[in-house]
Amino acid sequence: MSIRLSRRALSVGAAMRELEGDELGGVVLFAGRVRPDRVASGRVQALFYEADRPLALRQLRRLAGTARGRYGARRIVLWHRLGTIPVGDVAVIVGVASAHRARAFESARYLIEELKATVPIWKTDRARPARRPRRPRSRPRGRSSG
Amino acid sequence: MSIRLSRRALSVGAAMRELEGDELGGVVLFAGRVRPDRVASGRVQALFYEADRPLALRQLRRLAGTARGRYGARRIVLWHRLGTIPVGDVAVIVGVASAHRARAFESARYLIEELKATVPIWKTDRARPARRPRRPRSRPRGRSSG
Amino acid sequence: MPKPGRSVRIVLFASAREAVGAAALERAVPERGVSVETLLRELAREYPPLAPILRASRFVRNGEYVVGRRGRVRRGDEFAIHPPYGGG
Amino acid sequence: MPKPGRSVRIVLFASAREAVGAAALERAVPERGVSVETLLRELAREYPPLAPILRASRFVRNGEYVVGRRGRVRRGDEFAIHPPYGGG
Repeated sequence: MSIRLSRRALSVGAAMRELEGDELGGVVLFAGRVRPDRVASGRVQALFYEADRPLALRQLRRLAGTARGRYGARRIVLWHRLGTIPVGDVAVIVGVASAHRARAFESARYLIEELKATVPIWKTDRARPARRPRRPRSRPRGRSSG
Repeated sequence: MSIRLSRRALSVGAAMRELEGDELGGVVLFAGRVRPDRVASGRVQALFYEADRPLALRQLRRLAGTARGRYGARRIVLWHRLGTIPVGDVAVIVGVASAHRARAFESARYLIEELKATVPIWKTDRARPARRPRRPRSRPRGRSSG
Repeated sequence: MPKPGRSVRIVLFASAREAVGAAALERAVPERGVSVETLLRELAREYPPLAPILRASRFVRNGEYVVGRRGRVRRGDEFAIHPPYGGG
Repeated sequence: MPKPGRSVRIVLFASAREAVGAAALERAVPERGVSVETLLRELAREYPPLAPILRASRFVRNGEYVVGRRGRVRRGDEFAIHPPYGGG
């Protein structure tokens, strides 16, 4: 299985090459692209994606293991791009190769649904999110401090 | 929609470009590759694909229309390669772009199932099928002649 | 060879072509044509390996699927034999 | 700034980071630690925009998801706030 969180652009052609293999006649690829959603300030030009990397990678590995065991996925690609991604670019690729297409479809659907629901990745419609610490509004009290 | 029956190699990257479009956040691609199935003479090295071209094109257009009307597919690729295709090469690409992934998955699944069941395309494990006419075994009788 | 003007052109695909050893046949038919049923019966008799394939096939007359086997095939028609499909 | 040795490191993602205006906070805690429940209550009080986010979030202590809010967070722990996920 190929699992990747990276700032680089994603390519479905590269995903196909990862999914090569004798006997693997059916390949299903899901590609999620950044849509130009309407927001308060107009149209989104790009989205910013971030992840809790170690947890996200662990969860992606778990999902791939389940797709393999439960659905018979034979090769799996789970790639998510991070950072600022312009509208129209691919943010996520889920790819599955199986001997038969039913399993590839079921695995790919399972993986993208679970990825969205259970993998610590977020998108915001700000290209550059706040990074600098800010003082809390009130003075810390008791045992906590800001 | 992009519908193609061609002897040229198929590329999922090219299919992705056909499926571009604002608002179309979800893309599902199915690629069917030639598998090295076991046959009497050993392992398949290549399969020969043929079609009843006018009927196949008409039925592919019908299927695309149904996927659009019933499942909300917004852009559709239905490409099938013909002729001799070596093991591992892509024989068919079904691609669908929709605003949301559920529709793209449902459309792609519908299209590949219907393509296999209802589109006059055939594969044989002979790279070069018989082409030359052969005399019938018995003499034609009555109003028919060979 | 029969003259095209008096014959039906039979187009064979895939396993049907292999069973017959030809991609197309010309068959002379009488002026009033011949029923699909009769045409298929005669083809099965002449090409025994074709018989089981015909039982599983669909048929196309001049670009339209044939419904039932009562309809007639006439001189100048193209009659295509479609064994079960298997694209992908 | 509190000394790291006496504090918990709180890591904030996405909307939680934006509500606080920082990607991470250090909070001094007593030697016996503090319950998750207490920690969250104090964060919500100090950063009111964070309160609704915390109600929908998952929490991760030292790389493991926190089950329930009774467990304790101690000096040296990393405590991450995960607003609802939205990859893809």
